[in-house]
Amino acid sequence: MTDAATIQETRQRRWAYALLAPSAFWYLALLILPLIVVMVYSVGERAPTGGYQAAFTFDNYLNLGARWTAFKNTLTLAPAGTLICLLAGYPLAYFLAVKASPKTRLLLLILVIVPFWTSFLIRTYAWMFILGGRGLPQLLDFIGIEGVRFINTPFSVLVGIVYAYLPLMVFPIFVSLEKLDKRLLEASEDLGASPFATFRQVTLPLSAPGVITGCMLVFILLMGEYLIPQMLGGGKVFFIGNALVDLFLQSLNWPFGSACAMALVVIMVVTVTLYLKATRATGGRDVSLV
Amino acid sequence: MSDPRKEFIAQLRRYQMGSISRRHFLGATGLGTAMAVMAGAVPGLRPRAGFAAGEIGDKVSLTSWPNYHDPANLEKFTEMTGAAVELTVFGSNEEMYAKLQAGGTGWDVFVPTNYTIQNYVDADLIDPLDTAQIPNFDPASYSDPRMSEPGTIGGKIYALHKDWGTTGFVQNTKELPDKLTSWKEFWDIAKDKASGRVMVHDYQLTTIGNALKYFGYSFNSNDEKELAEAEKLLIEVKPHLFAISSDYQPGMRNGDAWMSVAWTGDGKQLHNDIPEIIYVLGKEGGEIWSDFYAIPKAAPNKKGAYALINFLLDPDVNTAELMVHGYPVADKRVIAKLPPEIANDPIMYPAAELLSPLEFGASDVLTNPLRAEIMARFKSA
Amino acid sequence: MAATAPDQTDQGSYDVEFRSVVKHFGDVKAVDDVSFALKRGSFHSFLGPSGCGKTTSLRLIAGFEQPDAGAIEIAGQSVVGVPAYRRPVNMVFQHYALFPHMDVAANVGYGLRQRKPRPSESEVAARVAEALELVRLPQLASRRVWELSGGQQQRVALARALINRPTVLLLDEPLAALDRKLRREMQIELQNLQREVGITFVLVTHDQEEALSMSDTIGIMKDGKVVQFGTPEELYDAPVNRYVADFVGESNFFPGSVASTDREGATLVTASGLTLRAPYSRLGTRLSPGDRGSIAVRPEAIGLWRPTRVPAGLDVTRPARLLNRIYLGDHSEFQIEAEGLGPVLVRLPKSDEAQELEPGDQVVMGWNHERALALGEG
Amino acid sequence: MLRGYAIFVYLFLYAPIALIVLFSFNSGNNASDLQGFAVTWYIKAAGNTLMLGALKNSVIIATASAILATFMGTMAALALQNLRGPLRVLFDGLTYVAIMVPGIVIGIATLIALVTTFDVTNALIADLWPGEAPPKLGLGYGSIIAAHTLFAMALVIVIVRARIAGMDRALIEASADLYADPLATFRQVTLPQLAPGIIAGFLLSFTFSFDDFVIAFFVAGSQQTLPIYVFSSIRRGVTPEINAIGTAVMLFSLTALITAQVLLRRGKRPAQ
Repeated sequence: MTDAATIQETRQRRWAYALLAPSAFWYLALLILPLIVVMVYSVGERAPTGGYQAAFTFDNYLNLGARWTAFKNTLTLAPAGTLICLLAGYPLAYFLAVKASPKTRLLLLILVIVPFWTSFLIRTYAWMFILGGRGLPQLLDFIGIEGVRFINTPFSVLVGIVYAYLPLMVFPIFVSLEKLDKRLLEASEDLGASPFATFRQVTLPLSAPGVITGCMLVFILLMGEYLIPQMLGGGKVFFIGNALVDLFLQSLNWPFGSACAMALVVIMVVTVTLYLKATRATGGRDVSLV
Repeated sequence: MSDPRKEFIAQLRRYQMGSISRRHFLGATGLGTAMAVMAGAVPGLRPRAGFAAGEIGDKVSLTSWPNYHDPANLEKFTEMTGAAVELTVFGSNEEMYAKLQAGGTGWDVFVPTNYTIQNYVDADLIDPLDTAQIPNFDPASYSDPRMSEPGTIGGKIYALHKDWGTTGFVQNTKELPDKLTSWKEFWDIAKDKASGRVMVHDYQLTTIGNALKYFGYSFNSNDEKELAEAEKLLIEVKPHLFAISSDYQPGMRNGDAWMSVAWTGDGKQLHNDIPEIIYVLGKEGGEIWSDFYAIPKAAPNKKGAYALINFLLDPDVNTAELMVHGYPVADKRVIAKLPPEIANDPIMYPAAELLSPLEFGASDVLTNPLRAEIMARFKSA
Repeated sequence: MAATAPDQTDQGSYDVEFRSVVKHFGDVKAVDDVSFALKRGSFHSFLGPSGCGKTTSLRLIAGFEQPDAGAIEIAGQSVVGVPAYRRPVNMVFQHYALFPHMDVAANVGYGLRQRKPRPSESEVAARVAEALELVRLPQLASRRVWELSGGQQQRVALARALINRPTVLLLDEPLAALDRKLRREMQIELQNLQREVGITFVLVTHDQEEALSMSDTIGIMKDGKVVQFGTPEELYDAPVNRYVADFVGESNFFPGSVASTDREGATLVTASGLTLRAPYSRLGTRLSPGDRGSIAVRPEAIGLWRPTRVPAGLDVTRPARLLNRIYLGDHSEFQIEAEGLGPVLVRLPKSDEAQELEPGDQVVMGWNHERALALGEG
Repeated sequence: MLRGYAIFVYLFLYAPIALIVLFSFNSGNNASDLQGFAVTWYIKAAGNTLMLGALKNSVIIATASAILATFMGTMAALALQNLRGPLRVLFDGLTYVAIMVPGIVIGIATLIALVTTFDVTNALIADLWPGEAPPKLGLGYGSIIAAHTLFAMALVIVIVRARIAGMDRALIEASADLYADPLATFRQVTLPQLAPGIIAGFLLSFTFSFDDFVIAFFVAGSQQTLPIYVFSSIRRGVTPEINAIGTAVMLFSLTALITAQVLLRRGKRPAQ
């Protein structure tokens, strides 16, 4: 390497370090350090009056079974919610990207995003009313279907989930469908594939990056969900997030709470990484998290 | 240097569920009509000016609960003294405690609940009050000394009584016509006729406490055997519950829930709007609580603080306050000014035999790890 | 691959027939009352500038568009209303439209896998190998398409279309993305391939050289209409109007108004007052006195001399000044400014003595009437 | 069929919002009983100093964390473009984790880490402080902004990096060829090219922070944010005032969204 090349390289590196410094500090102070503290706490003990006292024990991890219900609910309802969002969101994204006229497309797309800009809490509150006794059940009662109960059931939690996260699913799928080269669809049709066969063999595989991104966004958010089970599950549909809030704010059992939090993070990282690995092989080449 | 662990706990505890709902007020809903009558009936509500403008500075900060004061009163205070009242509200005692502990709050007056006052004294965060600066304070005026006692620690008065309340349950008599009178009936009917229609607080102090009452144990019991029995009852009832939540008003209002553990203010509010919903104090007992005015050691404007407390304890001002927040006050001078329909309101001023078995929450019960774990097991059952 | 030749027992000898086909997009008439018939087993091209309707015509054959009016037949069968996936035609797309999520073999086998009943995988594999052999890419079956060069992608697209043994193969500017040398190779290859498989090829291009060198017949299109349809020779030698002459090969045009006509040709007077005469194009429109018209002279039909060496017997001679000379190997092009005619392009072989001329020289240019054409505007 | 389905989804998306808007004009004071039309709740909301304070806090926090996240995230994305090797792998890994760790864990972890840190530093300050009352670090604006910035910054890094990856490097070379120094190239070519990504990152960060409840729930000091205020209001039995606030916030967001859209379109060159 010539001197000039070395100098240029060094200068570039210095610039890069300088540009990285603030974000590196942030990651260190607000991500690495907190996660280390949580890790340290997770092997500690609950102080007699609540909180943490230093110790080295794996009891908290061995005791994770005591929150089995929370883990089970989260690990069933989060994937189920993701899947429902996908099944409900894909046709809409397809409609927007392929079928809607270019004139109305932007408007329709904005309409999908707008609810996302309304307070999450207030939207979920609206569902408390709709699914509660004065809402849908009364309506059903009126037309002769009696005794239907929605609120505080896994069903109402799923409705809340789909409502809250549908836009997050639709958007990335829309983007990948819109980027899709329409000539590929014509090529497929030209080669004798019926519209459905074209959808299955071309459209679907090529929208995989959007599907994967959407699923991951929704899944990640659902795994840490607290408000929806709290508000629409009436404290009866218990997620890990709810267990964590209880452990930290009511039981004051921080070591156990930390162990649960660590377990949640590990489950997340492992499942998402595996999922990405698995999908990368099947055409999801250029998947990004956003 | 304070104990880091304690501070740590305090930081977290402030979020404890449930204390928020207690802070319900009746507002326009609860006592709308009575208030309108009162406003005209009470003469000279406006106390004379006792301070020259600027004498106590231009602002006094008051840290309290949501919807717990009459804005008109605070404006009057400003008119009289020239000091604006800067009102901040909190969600729970734990949060209030943690804030004060962290320091630099700039609070002049704040409103702690009975079981936390000991903690403030232990942590050396509040000073005994100089009652000479509060002429409106009259120890003889308390209708029930139990309400004011928690403010006095080691013979010194640290805090003065503001108002009080109880924890009972609400019952929709349209759906459940038989009027209940005890916690035993509450839990029994929850498993039976009211299955799927009952709510309990997402708050271990009251939920476990009232389950203990089923067996006649103390609301504040920390006894392992007694707690085990309470847990068994709770787990049995769990499948029959509509919800475990401290937000019971919406469920009661829209008819999804027929019964719920409830605090005075909510009971009053629900009853006013929907007369068939009644508020019941279990005859076995339950919780009673009381709120206080106190001045932090680090208050920047102590003179203003005393002036504000004195103003708020003025019987006329205090009566107007009550009309807004809707919780009972133990000051006889205030009770005397109340219209009979309020003074004799069985929800706000229950019969003495119902009050006597009630217990004040104990601070060690709040931090009991076993109780916390029982609550968690109950919720995830 | 001889087996891919279409069944010759089909009735009729045309593979594609348009009768008064009309296609609008909004207010734009993309295809305006077009009729033609493409002979079975030959190589046809549609040539024209972008927006002339050639691609729309192709898409009407493929079935991506349906006509607003008129009839379209493929192999004697009406296909109006038949979707693309039920038509016995296949297309090589402009940028190939290879499926990025499939390897080469999967791309090529795609069409076969859509058949009902679906052929066995071993049969598909065999046919894919055969097709790749045909386009001389047998070793690339398992490659991803984005790993291929432009020429390779082109061949894969061809194989993917041909494997289905279509009645008609449609090519939408298939060579536009290739460099010049590769394009020339592929032109020859396509032509050979067409002869080998015997399928009707329909090519759309805006490159006249490509169309001329490959096609049996060419349709020149303008504004949604077919201006002239014929063999390359017909188009070159007997353009129907100035538009075609301009599009096929190069010509100098000297416009003017028609002064007189007879059976053989017309006499025009240019704006500068020159009188020029030329015979009609064999297929061209006949002119009437007063019409606007042009005299078209190919660059190679014009001669260039020093003023002292002008041969006798020329019908037209004009003094001119040589502006520029472009050396092109076996011939050269000369840009001259001729009195009364303006800029003129002249092409002379290497052997011509005019090769010695230098820019700035005064020269004389000239031609004979029979080497020019009198054309109508259009 | 697809159109019908789309209509159904839009109904599903907008029925609750319509309900919120409807009840915000309810003249009665119960959020679940429609009694008549009135704007009283808007007037009431406009005079609710606590709510306005919470709104102000939310705006301050969301603006601050969105600005911080956009700046630091864009800087990091630009740096990573020129970086190879273990540092980049580490940074990418951290970004990945920052996006993946659930908000509730971020909230909890930040809280206990901050409180522990404050404890140490406050003791240190107290020892070194010459005067009577040493200043104390505590939870507040700073802690919420810091925690929100973490997630938002990771988001910006991902978005801007995607934008950089899609950018034609020839443009930068062209700019250098036309005598622009690196700074000028950055200002005139790179930045305008990245602008849509940066703006999107800023808007997303702002939205995320403005609407976040669970992180703020843990790391807030005395400052209430709007979601915390709304959460405690819902717990206290909702009046249509909350609906009025929700409607107002939605209108505000909608205006902002449309304005941003118009500005972006106007700024766009016709070629692109």
